[in-house]
Amino acid sequence: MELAFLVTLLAAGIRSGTAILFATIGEIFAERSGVLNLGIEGMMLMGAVSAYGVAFATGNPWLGLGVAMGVGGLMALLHGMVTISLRADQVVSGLALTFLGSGLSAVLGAPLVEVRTAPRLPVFPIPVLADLPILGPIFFNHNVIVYIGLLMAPLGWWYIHRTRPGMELRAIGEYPAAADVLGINVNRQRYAYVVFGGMMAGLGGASLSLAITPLWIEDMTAGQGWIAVGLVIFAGWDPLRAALGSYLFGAIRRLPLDAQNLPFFLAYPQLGYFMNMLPYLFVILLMLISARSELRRRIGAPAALGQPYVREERGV
Amino acid sequence: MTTSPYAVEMRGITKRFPGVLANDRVDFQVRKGEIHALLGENGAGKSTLMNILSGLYRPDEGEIAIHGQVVEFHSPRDAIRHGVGMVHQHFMLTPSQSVAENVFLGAREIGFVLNPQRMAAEVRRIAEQYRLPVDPNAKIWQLSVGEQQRVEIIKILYRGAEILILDEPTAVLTPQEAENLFVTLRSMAADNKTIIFISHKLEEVLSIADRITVLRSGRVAATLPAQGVTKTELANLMVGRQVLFQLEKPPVQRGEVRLRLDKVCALDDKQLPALCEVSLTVHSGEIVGVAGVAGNGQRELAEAICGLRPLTAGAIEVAGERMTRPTARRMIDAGVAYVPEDRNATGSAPNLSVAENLILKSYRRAEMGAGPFLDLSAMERIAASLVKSFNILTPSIKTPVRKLSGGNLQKVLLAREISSQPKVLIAASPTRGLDIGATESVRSLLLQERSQGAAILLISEDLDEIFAISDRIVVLYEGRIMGEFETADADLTEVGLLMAGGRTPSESFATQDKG
Amino acid sequence: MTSQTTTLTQQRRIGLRIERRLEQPLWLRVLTPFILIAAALLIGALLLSLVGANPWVVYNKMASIAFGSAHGWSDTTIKATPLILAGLGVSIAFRMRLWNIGAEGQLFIGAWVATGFALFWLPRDTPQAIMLLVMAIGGFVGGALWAFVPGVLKAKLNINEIITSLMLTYVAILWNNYWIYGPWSDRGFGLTPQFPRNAWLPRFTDYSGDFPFLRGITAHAGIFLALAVAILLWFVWKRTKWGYEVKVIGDNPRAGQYAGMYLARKIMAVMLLSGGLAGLAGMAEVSGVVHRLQERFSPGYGFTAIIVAWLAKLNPLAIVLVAYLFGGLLVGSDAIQPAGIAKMLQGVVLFVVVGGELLLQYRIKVGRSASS
Amino acid sequence: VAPQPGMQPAAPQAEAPAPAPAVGGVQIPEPVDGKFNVAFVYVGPIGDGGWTYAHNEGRLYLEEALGDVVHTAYLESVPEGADAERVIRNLARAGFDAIFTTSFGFMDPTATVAEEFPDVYFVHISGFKRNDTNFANLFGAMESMKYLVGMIAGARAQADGGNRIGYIAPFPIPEVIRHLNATAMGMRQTCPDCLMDVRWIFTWFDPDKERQAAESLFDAGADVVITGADTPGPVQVAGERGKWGVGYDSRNACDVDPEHCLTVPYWEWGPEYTRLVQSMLDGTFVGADIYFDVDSGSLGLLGFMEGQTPLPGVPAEVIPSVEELLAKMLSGEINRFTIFTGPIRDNKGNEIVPAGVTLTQSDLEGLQGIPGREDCTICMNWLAEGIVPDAEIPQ
Ligand SMILES: Nc1ncnc2c1ncn2[C@@H]1O[C@H](COP(=O)(O)OP(=O)(O)OP(=O)(O)O)[C@@H](O)[C@H]1O
Ligand SMILES: Nc1ncnc2c1ncn2[C@@H]1O[C@H](COP(=O)(O)OP(=O)(O)OP(=O)(O)O)[C@@H](O)[C@H]1O
Ligand SMILES: [Mg+2]
Ligand SMILES: [Mg+2]
Repeated sequence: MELAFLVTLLAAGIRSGTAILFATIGEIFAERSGVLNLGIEGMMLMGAVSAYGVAFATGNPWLGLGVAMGVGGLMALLHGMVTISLRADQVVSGLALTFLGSGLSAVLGAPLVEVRTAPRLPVFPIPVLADLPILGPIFFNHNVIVYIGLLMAPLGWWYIHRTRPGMELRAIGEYPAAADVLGINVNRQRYAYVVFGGMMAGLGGASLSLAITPLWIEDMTAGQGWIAVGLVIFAGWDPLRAALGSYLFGAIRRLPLDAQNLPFFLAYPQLGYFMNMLPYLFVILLMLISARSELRRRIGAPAALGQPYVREERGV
Repeated sequence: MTTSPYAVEMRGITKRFPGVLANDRVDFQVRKGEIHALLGENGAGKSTLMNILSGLYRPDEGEIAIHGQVVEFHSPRDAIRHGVGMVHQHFMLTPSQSVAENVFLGAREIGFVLNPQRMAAEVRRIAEQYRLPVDPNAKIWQLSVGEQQRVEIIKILYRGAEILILDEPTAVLTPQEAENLFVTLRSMAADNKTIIFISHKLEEVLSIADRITVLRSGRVAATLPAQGVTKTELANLMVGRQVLFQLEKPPVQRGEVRLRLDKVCALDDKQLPALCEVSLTVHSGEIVGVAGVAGNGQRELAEAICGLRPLTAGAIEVAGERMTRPTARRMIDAGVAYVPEDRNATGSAPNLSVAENLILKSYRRAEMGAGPFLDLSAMERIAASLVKSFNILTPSIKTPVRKLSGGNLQKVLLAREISSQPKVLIAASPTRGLDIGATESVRSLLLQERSQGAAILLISEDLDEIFAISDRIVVLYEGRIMGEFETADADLTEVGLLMAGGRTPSESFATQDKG
Repeated sequence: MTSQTTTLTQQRRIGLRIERRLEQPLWLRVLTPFILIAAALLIGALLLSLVGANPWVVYNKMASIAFGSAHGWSDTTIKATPLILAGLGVSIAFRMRLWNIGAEGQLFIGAWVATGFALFWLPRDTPQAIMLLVMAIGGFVGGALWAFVPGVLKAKLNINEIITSLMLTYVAILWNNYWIYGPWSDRGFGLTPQFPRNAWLPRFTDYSGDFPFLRGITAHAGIFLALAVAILLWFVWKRTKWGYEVKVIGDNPRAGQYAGMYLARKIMAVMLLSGGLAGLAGMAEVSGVVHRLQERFSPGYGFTAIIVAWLAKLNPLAIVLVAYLFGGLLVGSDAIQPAGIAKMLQGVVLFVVVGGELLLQYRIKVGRSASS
Repeated sequence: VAPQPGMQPAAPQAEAPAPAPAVGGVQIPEPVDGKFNVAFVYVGPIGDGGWTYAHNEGRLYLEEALGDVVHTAYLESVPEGADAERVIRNLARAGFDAIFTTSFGFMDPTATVAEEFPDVYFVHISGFKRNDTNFANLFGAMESMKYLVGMIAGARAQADGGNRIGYIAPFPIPEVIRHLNATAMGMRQTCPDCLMDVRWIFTWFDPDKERQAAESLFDAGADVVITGADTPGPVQVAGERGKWGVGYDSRNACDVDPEHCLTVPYWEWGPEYTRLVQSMLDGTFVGADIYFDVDSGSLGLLGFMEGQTPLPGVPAEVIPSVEELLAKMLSGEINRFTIFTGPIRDNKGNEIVPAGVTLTQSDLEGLQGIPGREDCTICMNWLAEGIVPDAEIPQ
């Protein structure tokens, strides 16, 4: 009973944490390159609405996924132009992007709200593995998008730490001038990673509307984009820890519901109101934990995070 | 390849920055295999010219030929492709990455997936070939400044640089480290590599360079062989007038102890120990110089004294008041003034006006307004009088200080700190980035404060400056005081050895005077 | 080979070159806001016609609803009131580069505390003046404490206040839900009972007995409070040492520390004030307009306030103006379907202003910049 | 007492074909000269596929039924509270002849504006206020349909050899508890051993929560999950699990997966709207409390109404009894009071309604202290037998 409870909780966590995972990994790349993009929420929403719309119109959810990534990337490009080229404040531009995305997605998505039958991404139990006890239901009996997320985290880690472009990425986020003098085009790479971050946010949004909560509803992300921003900090800019945080977060969103089956909560169901606060308090807790471990392990944000890089200009 | 005696020819190079003509139709030639020194006052345009040569900046006008071939560089990558590599004034290394990673940054030929073993082996190979020992797997932040410089050189050698530019390579080195560097440079020149080398240290230039180019206000003042030139001639070329190397420095009149550090310990920003049991005293009317290579706790020392960095042990006494938990405000109230090394990042609020920056330390006082109110007219009055008496060049007292030149910003800071009539004045590299004229005036201001009875702690990496105006010298190495001298008895070589962590030889070597 | 590349690239270099202006000429600075607003309206119009609307008709209708009559002005004032208060709150934090984006949550908590006093914690027959005063102070304190949490975390542990203040917004909304569906519920529905009359902020329409033309003018006294706070803040920024300190720290926190300012204390104080004003906005809204606490009594004032504050460049008096503009936008878009239009326009305006302002700092130079 | 879809932090909104064809277009509601102009104020987007969707269907029905005489317009996604009053007042001022407001939170604003505009008719849905002249309230006995839903779900679980049924409950308010209890009582008719698991989600409209609640219920062993909230997520989940779902609110709630959907109890507002607007046209409208039952024709049960056939998942053996009861309800022979007649026990086994006693309307609505209405004596704050015995009502 206890074990079953945990297994279903973890499986649910992995499923519903997937959208945040994509967004978080994308933001890790953008921030590693030195650009803070607070517009994740807006990009996710635009991704979700365009994915759903395209899937509905064409009958092909994969096409929807692709378009969502394109749309997310385009929005991020806007952020890139404003912050990298025009050197606007990254915080404010990100906020603007969120407003823009949530407003625009609401307007564009209005006719989609009543569409209930857009094709979804398939659930695909992995043969043999899905039948494993415990591990099967937790990891191998999911929507295809979940597997993509499961692969993405280690892949992202490998890219950052084990490849040449990853090495350059770390450098441009820490000391762009050092990369620049060795012929790395800092701003071009920043554009690339910001756009990649946007594509991942779009993918996250699409995974919501095509798989996790397969519908389009206005503001359906309900703050997940912001949670991703928090998770990036908790993750210490590391995709593997991001996966841990995202999945935990997913599980904690499910917890208030499953807990209603436990004797204590049956007797005090009004705690449900407070249980619903858990995911948000959890993020704050994660930030507290990382604040302390940040001291301990002396890791921090990429040193150049938030600062535009201009070669022939010095100072700020 | 064309046969040209010149490895580098720059013709008619002009470069403008907003409001500044940094290079003005500069012609500059370097022969293959020579060591060529580039001299000039601060702001003369040396770094700018070299940044253009290394592809970092683009000239507004002019052309460049490498080995006789006209080239155009759009990025440092283009320059590297033509064999031009530069070691910058501020090291271009990412602290959290390893030596090997820094060396191979941007190198596409190493393939997509990193191979740490092969990278390390390659670094080791170059290091051995040119005798530049360094651990390929160490992280940059763990290295000393000298080692970091070696990494920079390895970096450009790896890229096959035939022409090496070194921008003030010795500014942060101890004399001994500098000597090692020169040995390396000479052997590279013997290998037919071309070396361009920027420095402010004239004797160094005379000892190593084959030829010298002097820049003044963005123009070439002269290019001449090093053989047979004197320091004074060079200095006059740089400044364009006769230079006095002497400052008026009356004998010291020590008063009571104004500042006493008693076994002070503190951590750096990474929470690692940066100061260990530092004890020193500064008397009224004297200047104590703190010598040391950058990164040996100077910043932490200054910040600890000014209450900006908590003490993990020990105590600080200011004019008899003993504090174990000093805060910035307590220190200000106790009469400690501080001219920070970093004028922009610490000493000023760049977007605020000159006036607002001038009252940064005094705004709490009653004359700036009663209680919670700020008296704008008092602020403007005080600011106007300081601008006048310190001869600060600014369009108006309402101009944001980010628009001021470095020298004038430094004057704003000095005016602010000195006008508070401090009991103790901490000055960290107060003349860094200032030209000879400004340097002279800052130094004489410090001496003037000294004669008015202030206790001055001068923290500087510039040994010449320390020897020039301090009365006593202490050497800081890895957060510890390695030795203490009366300036009159101090010996440059010995101080240099201590700066590198060498043992204190109680008797000094017999050496000739260098400064 | 080299020379070939050279010629090629030289051709490329003839053309546009973008350069930052050293000084913005006066005419440009004066025209900037107008250019930006025009650009935003233009882009908005483009988006509107993309979704199948006639932008001219839409804009016209919105303007006439929001500003075309006394009732319109009253409605716009009602919307502007919380926007001014919360916008001022946000601006205090932003001035110090503290990104308090949780004003919405602080507003909810302010409203919650005010409701507690109005309905439960004070005797029903408390005189109106005392009742309102206590509610206002309570609302302020509630919002302040809610913002204090991110403030302390920022000051003591350097935890990102963007995330914490936003997360606490969600918590605040759930907290409210608990009370309005639970202990304070009006018969189990998602709202509290109506406030007694003595907990209502006076409205213009309340005086329609003596002045019939005020009938239906439901704007309330909160606007005077908002204006007073705006003027007070303007004074604080200009003429007090406290304001000076915020300005210094906002520009360069290290310089502030260096000057002996207590950064941690200041962070906490600024967050307290910032949240307090948002809380006050919540109090004014429940006491002046809704007269009860209920779910979603705020249609995102706390978020819109961020845009308002930023567009006003954190200038308290400009905040009043911009809040009216946005109040008008909200009122005007009430009659336009779908409602997402208002939000979309807000996003466009903010984006255009953020990007466009910088764009205007550049000058485009035509010509060749390379060697002859 | 009303479902108020769209309770997430920011206002939901949408736009769909109204009179004009422009999908996703922008519209400005205005009265038309020479017609009887009726405006609807919705809390959610008309495309929510639930509560507001059903109201909008009703509006279209009204246009159809009364033809050229009426002109209708609507404003969707109107936030409750501060904005509602202004929106309603502006509609009245603009010249609309009748205004329907369709969420509980619009009650007080509607009452206020109704006083200001005595010549305009106001109907508020799901509240309890009225003024005897131009302001009425309107609601219906969905509990009757929920009882039938319980029977179907119970039979399904029985047929599958299971004994668990899940219910997704939005908020612990009398309306929701009434529906929940009716469902549980119906369930016990066809499956006396079945237990009903409840998940309180504390929101009317949160697709993710609703889906997760359904998953949680299925994970806990439910064979059928019945949702009291708006989105079709639970039906989707049922499909993914190969189990059964029941939607709510609007006729199309099963469309996502009719294979795994048993039925939907839905609102059919059209007939009531038409009746009320006709009475306005006739001048016979009074501002009364209107609570319709199944016989009004304004409530539906998908698969069992005229011209419909039960969905494939409904066990054959239960169809006759459901049809029989429904026929009686449609004819008015039995109604909500019949269902809530004693003996009724709560989930702990205590007798709540003694044999022979029938709950009053106030009991059903849990009314207390409302002027002009009697107070409840057996107020709707208990859980019926069949619901998990340890369960309590939150708060
Ligand atoms: N990126 C830049 N932006 C604006 N002005 C600059 C920039 N780089 C240099 N300058 C200005 O150009 C002039 C020349 O600067 P440069 O750095 O070349 O001098 P330098 O000779 O290297 O001096 P130093 O001895 O201090 O290194 C100075 O006035 C400087 O302020
Ligand atoms: N350079 C900086 N940039 C941004 N924030 C900073 C900076 N320095 C400090 N802070 C913020 O200020 C917080 C408090 O700093 P600090 O402890 O130095 O304050 P303080 O002036 O000593 O106040 P107190 O004496 O009350 O602790 C830090 O945790 C950090 O959040
Ligand atoms: Mg230089
Ligand atoms: Mg402190």
